[in-house]
Amino acid sequence: MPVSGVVISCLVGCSEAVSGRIAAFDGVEVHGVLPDNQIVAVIEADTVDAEVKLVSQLHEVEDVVSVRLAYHNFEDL
Amino acid sequence: MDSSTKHSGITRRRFLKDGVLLPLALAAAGGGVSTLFLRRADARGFYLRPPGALEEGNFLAACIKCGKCAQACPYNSIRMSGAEAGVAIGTPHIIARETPCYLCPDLPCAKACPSGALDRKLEDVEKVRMGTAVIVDRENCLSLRGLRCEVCYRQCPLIDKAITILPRHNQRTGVHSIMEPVIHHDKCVGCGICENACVRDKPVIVVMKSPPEQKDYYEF
Amino acid sequence: MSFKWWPIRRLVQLGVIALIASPLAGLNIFRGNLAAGDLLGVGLADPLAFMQATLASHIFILSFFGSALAVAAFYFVIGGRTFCGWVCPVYLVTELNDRLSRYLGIAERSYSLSGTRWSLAVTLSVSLLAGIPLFEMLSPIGITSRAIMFKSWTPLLLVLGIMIVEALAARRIWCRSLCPVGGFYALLGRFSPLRVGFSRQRCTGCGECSRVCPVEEVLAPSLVDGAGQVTSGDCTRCGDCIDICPAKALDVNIWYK
Amino acid sequence: MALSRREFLKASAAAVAFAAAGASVLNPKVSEAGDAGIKWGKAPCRFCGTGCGVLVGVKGGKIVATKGDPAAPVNRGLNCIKGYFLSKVLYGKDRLTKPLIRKGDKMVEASWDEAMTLIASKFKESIAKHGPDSVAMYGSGQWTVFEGYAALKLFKGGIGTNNIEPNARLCMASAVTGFMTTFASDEPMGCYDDLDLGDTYFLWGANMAECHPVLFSRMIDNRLKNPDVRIIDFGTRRTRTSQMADQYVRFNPQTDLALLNAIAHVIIKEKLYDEKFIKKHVVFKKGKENIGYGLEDKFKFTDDPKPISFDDYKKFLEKYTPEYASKLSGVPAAKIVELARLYADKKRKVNSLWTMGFNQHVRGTWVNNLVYNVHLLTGKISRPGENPMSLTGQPSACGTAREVGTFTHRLPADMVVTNPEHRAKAAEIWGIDVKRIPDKPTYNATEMFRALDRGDIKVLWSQVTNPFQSLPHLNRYRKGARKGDGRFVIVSDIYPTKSTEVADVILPSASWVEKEGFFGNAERRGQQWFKMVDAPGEAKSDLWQTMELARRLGHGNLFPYKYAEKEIFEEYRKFTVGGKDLAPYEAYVKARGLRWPVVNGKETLWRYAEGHDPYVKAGEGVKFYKNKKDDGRAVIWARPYEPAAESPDKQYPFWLCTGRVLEHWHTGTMTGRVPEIKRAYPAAVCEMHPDDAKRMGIKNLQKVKITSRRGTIILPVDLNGRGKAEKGNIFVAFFDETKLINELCIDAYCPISGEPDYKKCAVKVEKA
Repeated sequence: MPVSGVVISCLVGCSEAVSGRIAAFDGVEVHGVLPDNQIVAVIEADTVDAEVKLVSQLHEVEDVVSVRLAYHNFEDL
Repeated sequence: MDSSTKHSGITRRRFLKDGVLLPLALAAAGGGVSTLFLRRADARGFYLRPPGALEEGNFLAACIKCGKCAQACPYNSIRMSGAEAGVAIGTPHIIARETPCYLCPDLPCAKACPSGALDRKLEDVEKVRMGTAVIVDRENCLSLRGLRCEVCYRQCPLIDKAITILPRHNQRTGVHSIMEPVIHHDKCVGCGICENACVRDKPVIVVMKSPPEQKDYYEF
Repeated sequence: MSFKWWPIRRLVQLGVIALIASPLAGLNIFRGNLAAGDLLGVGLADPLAFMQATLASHIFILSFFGSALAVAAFYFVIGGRTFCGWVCPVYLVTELNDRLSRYLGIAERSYSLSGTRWSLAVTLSVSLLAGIPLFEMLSPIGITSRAIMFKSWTPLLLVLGIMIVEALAARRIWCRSLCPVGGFYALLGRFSPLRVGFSRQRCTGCGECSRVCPVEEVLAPSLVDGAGQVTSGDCTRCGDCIDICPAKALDVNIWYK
Repeated sequence: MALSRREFLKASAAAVAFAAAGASVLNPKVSEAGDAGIKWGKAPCRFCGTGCGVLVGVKGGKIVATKGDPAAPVNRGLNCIKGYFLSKVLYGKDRLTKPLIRKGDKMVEASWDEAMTLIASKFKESIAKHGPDSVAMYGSGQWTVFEGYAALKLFKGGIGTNNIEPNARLCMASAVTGFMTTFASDEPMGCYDDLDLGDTYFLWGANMAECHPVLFSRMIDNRLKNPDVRIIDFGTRRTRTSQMADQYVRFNPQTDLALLNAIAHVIIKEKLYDEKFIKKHVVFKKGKENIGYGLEDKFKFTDDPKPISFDDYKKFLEKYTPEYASKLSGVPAAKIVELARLYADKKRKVNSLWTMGFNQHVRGTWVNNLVYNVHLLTGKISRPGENPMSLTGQPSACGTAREVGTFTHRLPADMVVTNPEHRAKAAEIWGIDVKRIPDKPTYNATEMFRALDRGDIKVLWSQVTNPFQSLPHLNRYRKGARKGDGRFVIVSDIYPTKSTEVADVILPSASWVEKEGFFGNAERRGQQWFKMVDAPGEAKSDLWQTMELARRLGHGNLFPYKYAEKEIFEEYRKFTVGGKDLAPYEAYVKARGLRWPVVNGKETLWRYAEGHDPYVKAGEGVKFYKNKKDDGRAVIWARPYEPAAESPDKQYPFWLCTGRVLEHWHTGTMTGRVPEIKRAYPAAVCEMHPDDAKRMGIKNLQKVKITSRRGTIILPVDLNGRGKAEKGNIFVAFFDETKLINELCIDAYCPISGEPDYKKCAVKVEKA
């Protein structure tokens, strides 16, 4: 099961709103909202494909500029 | 002549000789001799000898300090030690950080040795045992910090034998691997090319007489 | 102008130094030094260095032995300490130093020539017992030649020390009484065929020969008892006595002539 | 137990993400940090096309430190050894600080005004006497976007000549023509994330371990985490990459063409292709054959693409049985079948990666086409973790040379001078009469220097590159530059090089963070940086130099900028809207790079893929929308095997291949000035197979004389080095300016891309 740490950059002043939006996704845990329009979140999914899909979906969320994978683990658990 | 010596001639020449020059001479000679004997080996506790050198005790017994090995080295890697070497004065050694041994396939230095201090029958450079490389400062090794350095590995004349690369996961970045240089002491000839090539100010990989002592029998 | 030995000898001495220095000029005539070297590809070795290393390391290298034997044979023929008088660079230094010392007139004592035999004995036994070629470690000959070969200067302090002691206290003590190489060649030269001959008829007893001789004891049997040849192995065959003798009482001689 | 391990992993994931984000809390411009008053700013690394982010530490007006940028997505704080020493690259003792003008045999210091007056007069004189095509600009994939754009605008829109080329022509022109012929749009669909997400990697003529070190460690990490990952290294030389690959497949030089066709042959014969994908997204074409090698001066070639059917293509492939390819390549037929099946395995995410082995190839365009064929046949393209990817060698080969289009035939953003609409668009943005833009391409890089040798080009200005070390058949071009008769060579650089040696005027340049810049890396990521330190002495940026010439030639109105860098970028961005879509400048100031197209503030990881590429509509899945000519489909090309321009024979029995090493970059002018790197790898060697050496009585480290029909060089032999030549091959790196291996190389090039083949020529080797 893959586990990833991601950094999400948002448009200026939108990070609180975005964190609310992304927290609604299954398998996404928001770990912190940083003062420079960035959000740190952890993503869990069943397969790498599902995970990539999830990251892609986060990309589509309103006011998200980029989603950056900072840590990725997909060994079997 | 005798009478003059007894009276006045004694003064200046005698004084000069016995009072100043003789003590000075004794001090110089004594100082010279004692520096020869008091200091021994370099800070690392051993001299990197040319390829084919006998074990240090035997080497010192057999070396007659003729310098032929140094003259035979095409890279001027071999130097003759000076007074600072004590008992080993005048013996050939290599300062790897300045010029390592490049392991000429025909080993001209060993062939030049008249007295058997260097084994002239040595044919295979892979059988040379001058010492072994050791990573002495893991904290400052760039490769161990995840950077793509591994200069020691790529420049090793016994690449993939004496030094291999063990990749492992870099926990910090999560997506890169740490390419760890691993030294195999049974294959390392101790030529010092890695020590020479290390890009840190103070080389983190150096040649030592033998790997640091192990207190168990695990072999990694 | 009459024939003199000393310019030839000086040339040979300087030639030896030039040979030792020749690799620095990129020449491929000579490699190594007086302990062991290759002259035009022929291996040469100091027999004493061979003995020390062999005794110390218990390793016998045949070619090393051969080189040493060849050198020993050569010096046996031309007279033992000829090595000292004609080849050794330290001898050249001490010789010139002696001139200085005489000029200053401060060193007057001489010590016994037999010292070199003791020194030889000590060298060989320490080499055997301690497993280290004792003399090669201290040898001012090696130190001087390595200074030339590798510009390694600090050990020359030892040579400087010898010079000062000789100048101030004990005339030519190193070559006369301490050097085991001299000791070895003195033993070897005892029966060498090439010698200095002496003609009692011509000798005027002026003493010039003794004054210039570095080992004046060797002339005594001739000067005192009228022996026709200088037989002592300590004679360096330097030829200075022949050159200086105003009466031509001394010359080059072959054994049993 | 499982739970606690999972919790641990999540905590690590969060910690790493915080670390990554934490560093970016720094104001990316220049911000104060704790340690000893050092100010840190962000910039991409100055070396290869990977585009690692670094933080540059400035104190007292000098770069005192650099470190990998933990917030940079490409490298996450890591660097290779070149990047590690970035802080020393600009501070070599012999930095050029004053303009120098040749007076007889001497280079004499001069003022900028003198130098620029002289240069302008030479340009004017030459244009007046011989027309605008007698002056030329030779630039580089190390130009910043602004510099490349300004040079392009001056030459094409001002002076009115297409005589502008980048050194990227020697480096990835074949990748460009490969992309253009297959997809009608330059640059890869995938990105570096594919290195983390795929499970099968075919490397073709790419020594990633040494030449893309940080990316390589990323791919290796993928394998560490997933034991199913397979790395297959196709090569003509055993490298550090081969050493770490699962399989090393050795083939005879030039036969990659046959191998790829054989792989396609097997895929078709065994019906392993994706029929649906082919029907929907692919058309088939055939071009000219026996297309020559560009060895003659003024060589011209135009392809003549003809549509063919899938069946025609199948027929074309019939010849390429594994047995036939095996005979040519030396790869066992069974191995070819096995690897074709691996390529087509439906359960595998397959990537192909290549660099100079493909691109520096007399059939470079073809071999690029052929690798796309395999991906298009199997439908393994434009998916996360599954793409063909061309890796580049210069920091802005993509950003400046390719995207800005500093080639003789190009205009910005994939446009070409031969297309009247494209010229019209450029003229409109530049505010000039469209007639000013000449409609015919002139010379590719090799031809440009041939023209200088012949005297057709009189004045040539080289910026940020070192052609007189890097050109093939170097003797001819070095001599050509100094033939006199009105020839005038200007070289802008930061150090004396083999090129400044032949220059009439040397201009001291500002480099890297001595000026504001913008690079585009191999995954379409644009990265911006600010000026952080002053250039030494009177050195000035190439942008200033180009604009100063423009002013003196009366084209100052083309550059009416106050804040030139930003305004140029915004002007250039107009070209990209609706295709390559770069983001506004401000976005790059904030981000650690963004991958175009950036639409509505969002970057694109996978082009042509629904859900990723904003130009692919819902329901389309994959759409190669750039190829409008073929209705949004990609092209599978029937490209045959044809031999190299020069193959070993009795007289010259060895193949010579050239390339790079990890420590040094290209011609070594920067890395050679870092004492640590210089000590680590001081001089070039000749890699040779031990059996060949033994046969010839050559021992390791012994000197050998290598001779080709064009030159001779003496090098020590390396029989057991980091790279191991195959039998009948030798390899020499080209960084060593005291050993100009390029004098031996043949100046044959791919007729379509114009990129010379540095990997194959015939030489003999003798004991020196």
